[in-house]
Amino acid sequence: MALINMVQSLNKTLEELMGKDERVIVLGEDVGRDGGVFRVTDNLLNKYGDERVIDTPLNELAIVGMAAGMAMYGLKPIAEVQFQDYIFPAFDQIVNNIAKMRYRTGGRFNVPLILRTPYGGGVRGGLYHSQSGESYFVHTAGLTVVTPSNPFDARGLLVSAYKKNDPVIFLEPKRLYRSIKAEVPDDMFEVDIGKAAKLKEGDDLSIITYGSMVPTVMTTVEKNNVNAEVIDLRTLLPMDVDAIVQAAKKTGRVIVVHEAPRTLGVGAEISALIAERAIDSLLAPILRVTGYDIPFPYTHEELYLPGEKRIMSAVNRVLAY
Amino acid sequence: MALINMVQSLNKTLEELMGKDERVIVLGEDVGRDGGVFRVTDNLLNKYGDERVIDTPLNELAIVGMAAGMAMYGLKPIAEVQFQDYIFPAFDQIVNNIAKMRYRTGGRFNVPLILRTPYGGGVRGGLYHSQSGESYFVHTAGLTVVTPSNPFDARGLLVSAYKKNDPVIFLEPKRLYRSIKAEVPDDMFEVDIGKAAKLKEGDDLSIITYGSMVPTVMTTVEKNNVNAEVIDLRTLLPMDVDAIVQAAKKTGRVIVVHEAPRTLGVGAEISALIAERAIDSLLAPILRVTGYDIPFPYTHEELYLPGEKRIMSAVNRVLAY
Amino acid sequence: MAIAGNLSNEQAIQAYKNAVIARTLDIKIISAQRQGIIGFHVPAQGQEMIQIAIAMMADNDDLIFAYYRDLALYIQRGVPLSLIFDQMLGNSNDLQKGRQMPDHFSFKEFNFSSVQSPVGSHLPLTVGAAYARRYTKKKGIVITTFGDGATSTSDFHAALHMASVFNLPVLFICENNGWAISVPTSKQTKAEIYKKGTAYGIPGKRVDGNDLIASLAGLQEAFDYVRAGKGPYLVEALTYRMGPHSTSDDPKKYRVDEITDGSENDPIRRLENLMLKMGVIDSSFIQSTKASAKEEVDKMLEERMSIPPPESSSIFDDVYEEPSWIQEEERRDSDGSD
Amino acid sequence: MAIAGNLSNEQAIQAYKNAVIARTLDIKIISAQRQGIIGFHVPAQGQEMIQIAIAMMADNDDLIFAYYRDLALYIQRGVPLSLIFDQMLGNSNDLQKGRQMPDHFSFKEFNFSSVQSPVGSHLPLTVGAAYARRYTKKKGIVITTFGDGATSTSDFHAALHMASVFNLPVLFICENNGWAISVPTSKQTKAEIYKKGTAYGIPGKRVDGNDLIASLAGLQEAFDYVRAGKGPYLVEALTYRMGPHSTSDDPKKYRVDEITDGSENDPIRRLENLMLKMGVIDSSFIQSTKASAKEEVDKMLEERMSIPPPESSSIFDDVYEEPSWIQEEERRDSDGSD
Ligand SMILES: Cc1ncc(C[n+]2csc(CCOP(=O)(O)OP(=O)(O)O)c2C)c(N)n1
Ligand SMILES: Cc1ncc(C[n+]2csc(CCOP(=O)(O)OP(=O)(O)O)c2C)c(N)n1
Ligand SMILES: [Mg+2]
Ligand SMILES: [Mg+2]
Repeated sequence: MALINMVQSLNKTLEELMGKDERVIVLGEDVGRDGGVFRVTDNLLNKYGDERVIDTPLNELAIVGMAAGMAMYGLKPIAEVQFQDYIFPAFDQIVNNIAKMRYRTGGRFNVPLILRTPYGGGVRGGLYHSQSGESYFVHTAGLTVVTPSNPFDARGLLVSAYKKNDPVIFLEPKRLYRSIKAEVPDDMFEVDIGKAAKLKEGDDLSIITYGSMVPTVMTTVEKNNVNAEVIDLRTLLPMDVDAIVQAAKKTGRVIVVHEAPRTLGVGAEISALIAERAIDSLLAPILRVTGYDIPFPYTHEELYLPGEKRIMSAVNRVLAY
Repeated sequence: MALINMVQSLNKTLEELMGKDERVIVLGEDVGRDGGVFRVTDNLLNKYGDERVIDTPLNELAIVGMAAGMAMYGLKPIAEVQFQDYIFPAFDQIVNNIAKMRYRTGGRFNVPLILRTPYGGGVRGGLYHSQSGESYFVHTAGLTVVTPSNPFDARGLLVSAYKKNDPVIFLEPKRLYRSIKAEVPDDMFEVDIGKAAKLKEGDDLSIITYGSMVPTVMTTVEKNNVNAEVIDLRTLLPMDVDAIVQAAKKTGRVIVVHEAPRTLGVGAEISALIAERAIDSLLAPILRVTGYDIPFPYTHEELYLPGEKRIMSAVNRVLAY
Repeated sequence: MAIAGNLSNEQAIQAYKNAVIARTLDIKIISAQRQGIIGFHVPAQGQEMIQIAIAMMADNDDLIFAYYRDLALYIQRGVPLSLIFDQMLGNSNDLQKGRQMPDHFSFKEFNFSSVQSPVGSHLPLTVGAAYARRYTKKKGIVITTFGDGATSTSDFHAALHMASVFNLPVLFICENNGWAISVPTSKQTKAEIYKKGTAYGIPGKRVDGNDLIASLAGLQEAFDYVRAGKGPYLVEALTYRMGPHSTSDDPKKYRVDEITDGSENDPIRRLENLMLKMGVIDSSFIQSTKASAKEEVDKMLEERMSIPPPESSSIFDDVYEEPSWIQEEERRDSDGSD
Repeated sequence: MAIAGNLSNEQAIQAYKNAVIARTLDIKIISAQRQGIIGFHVPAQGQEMIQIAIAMMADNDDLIFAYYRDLALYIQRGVPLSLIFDQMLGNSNDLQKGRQMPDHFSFKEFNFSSVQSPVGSHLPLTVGAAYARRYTKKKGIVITTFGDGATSTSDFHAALHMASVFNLPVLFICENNGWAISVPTSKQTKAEIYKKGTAYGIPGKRVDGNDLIASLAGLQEAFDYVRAGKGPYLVEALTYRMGPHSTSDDPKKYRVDEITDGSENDPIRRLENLMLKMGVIDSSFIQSTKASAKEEVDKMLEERMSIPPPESSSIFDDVYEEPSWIQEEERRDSDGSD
């Protein structure tokens, strides 16, 4: 057990996975000498050499495509895209090759890679260092999408992603990289993909959230003594439909909180799953507290990010309904 | 008035727009000599010459990026991506440049282009000639996304898209290109962006659909004498929230039908809007009849596409609820 | 005795036979497509010689990322007609379970990768595959084919760039057939394709891809270079797409055919003429080769046509190693009907 | 009298003054960043000479797509410090309404386009812009700058390719500063950057971007070529990123600085020494230039700092020409607080 932050947890887990499995290759821009711009791959180059820790040229299509080729032929690449905002040049490789390879070959090829990328705002990064693009991946069958909200889950999800024989998009909420520490076991352990975590019990309403918004939600409900259950999805594809439906059935009042824009954000799917499966239990509208449907602004980014006030306003509306 | 199909309607409208406005430039793969693989740009090269009708090299990023540059500097490009499946190489240009240009420059630049692309299945095109990727665009603020379901709307929406000073993703349901004819006025007219059409009145339930699924839904309800109102969204971003909410309030029973995969398909947003705004009116779950969360298969594509049986099964479930 | 260079008579005869089979097969598929038996086809007619040359030069250990227009390449490498038809028909014997359009093959046992439709998007994969093979000390190089249009894609750029930076054993072979659907190579690029490697420090060479002897000779240098571990190499094989782009295309809209089946400049005819002139074959051999190719192809399609399609519920398999609840639920709901 | 070639003493003095202002500004911004006044900065130190040379060569009609590290280019082209600071501060005077990170300028009035963060993604836009200008018969060429790392991107490939195929007047200028964050150019590519045009039939030239005279002379040929309508041209300007990649970067992790502020090989120092040697300036001129630059910069930041931020509800503007109901509803809901 060690009290560490998310960067340390990821770094330690990467180092151990590389240590135990020679097939693991880390690649991306600045992941070597620099240790990644957020230091998640710090020291891996020193330890494992430049055949296994690869500083690539500046081309995300090439990074992801190369990782996919490695994965098809026996390696376990863990590729980094420096900011999620820069994943789009690789979007065709992700959607058309990686997500569909197993399917199109009738299961004869698969692409067991992990694509790590920091996402979300709160670092004054403006339009291009702040995006939360999870929806683009969650809509894509063939991918698995996870996002940890704390150092413990970061390690557990990374180990689970490593064990999967299919591509995993691993979204790291950059705002939480160093802001929270947690006790993380030294032994490797898994956090099951597809299983949400109930972070807090509660009777009056259910708040479903994930990734960067988890601490905001937790602080808000604790500070305001809201009798809410709080669910951290952890996996966004496939979502834990049982946890979602149970929550709706239990409290009848659901709020979704995420940082991505509202329209077709992950909250839309959560609402739709409930509207399909638990409509009779609902005692109030399902409200979405989300980022706005605008590009991520530089000035006033604090206005963009869902915070206590917006969450409480939704809580109050739902409770008063 | 002429009885024409969608290809003819689009072709005629393109020709007229080019005739009345020299700023209109058509570009894409095979749009010139060949007239487009679906013939939507037929004869434009002969009429307007190769400075205005440009056969481009095979690079969608380049096509879309070039169109964006043209649009920023005074032209009105109408670019074609040969199949929507091939739009992903241009995804970064679309999401990071085109959608955000007006915003990031404080309104000093804009990108008034139209990006036309055929989408959807039903032509035995397998994984890579059948995708319905509208969600990827609908989640992206800054874009406007439209899809006509008939030759009339095709012309009206194209004229409206032409008049917009912002980028429009113009999704053409390729299955309907030649399968329906309609009377289309010779004069130019607009179909308002953001406004749905009520194709049929009905009292028992509301079916919300768009694009390629419209004829399937209409045939199904007519054949089975379903007393349903049928709404054709026509614009997917921004969706006509009033039409959606009114439908839910009127009948209390809503089904969404689309061809794209269910998870975070456009149906998710429709469900979410209703769950937010009309929860008390709902008499039944909101059901989604959609493409499956799998890549688009070659053999058994008829199984993938929502058809009469699946629609009626949802209708019956909702009515019996 | 050798017909030219290292090419023995036996090899030449084998190549000729395979070219004839490929051509015959291609013609058969087009007629099957017209009859609605096969859904679609991208004919390889006119490009057989370079494809056969590649297969002749490649070792079994070499890994090939082919593209959708490589029929003769598969045949020369030994892929049985049955497997080819199974894929074209998308039947239950298809190794890919009917998931892809015709011509999108994946013959893993023959060290082929997987063909996809998005032009050029297999190219970055070759780089990773080559990296993996070098890292795991597997024998063989990686070979990839693609069209002239593909050289415009971002994937082409990405792949050549990475292969060069990491000095990987990838042999890039462009089958420049003069056209990308309706766009002639002269409008596709202002540079000569074999020189495009200069941007990456990759050497290049142009070969006459319609001449078996010239193709083999030209490829030799490229294979030697890559096998010696010197890094990637780019070959541009000049060839010609004799037919339409695909069964959906009408080339009359945009061009006059310059080479037609059986004309003097037809690459198979050229090989035939050479072998006739050198006395390696005679006209009765030609006749019997063509007749037996036709018989074999006809019979094989007849046979494979009777194989039923895959189970309809199999469309929910292979999205993941284990289907998620979403696919399982959708499989249940679909209940095998539309 | 001319200091070299066509460069008059007045021009040289002006260039020197602007270089000093750019350097002074850069240093000031870094210190403001440390104090939390400005959010972020990508220093342009070390790259001033090539940037100034570009601005000197460009006509007012020429359209420039610059990148995020071009401070001296803006200054030499006449953009006032006030506008630069307004953008860096994201205040209500910022032409872009505080929407972008510092250094992401868009000075339309000075015929600059808009800077974005995704590396290379402005390059395809230059092609369309050049097409539009030729089509509408506007005067001037299109000039674009970018780093060595950007030459790896797909956008670079797409842009050079299209500019060549359509024979467009685009001058591509790579400011090769030796590094893409921590990756040295030697690992970024195996080819020389100025030769990358070969893949597209575009001529290229390498210039010493740290020497004003050499930069001007080298650029002359490129400008002449593009202005003559011969098509695009690629210039590689060798320069050096003197500081960290950005205020978030720690270069000690990966390199030893080879050129530092004021050292003999500092490009500004090189110009200074030349001008001193030629008697164009003397040491008191240097002192006063630096002193007045510092005063001007200090004063200007002081002044602009007092300008308030944009209205908070303005974050909902400019997503579209007319906000849709979504933005309007969100604006109402947001009610100006977090
Ligand atoms: C990314 C992408 N864009 C467009 C298409 C449509 N398309 C299919 S083949 C083709 C032309 C390819 O030409 P080339 O690379 O020369 O190969 P050829 O077909 O001539 O063998 C095009 C444009 C596609 N499949 N993929
Ligand atoms: C598409 C994309 N990928 C990654 C990044 C992160 N990033 C910002 S600058 C940079 C290096 C750019 O190097 P270069 O082009 O040489 O320009 P320089 O910063 O040296 O001036 C990287 C990797 C980005 N901004 N965009
Ligand atoms: Mg071709
Ligand atoms: Mg650089």
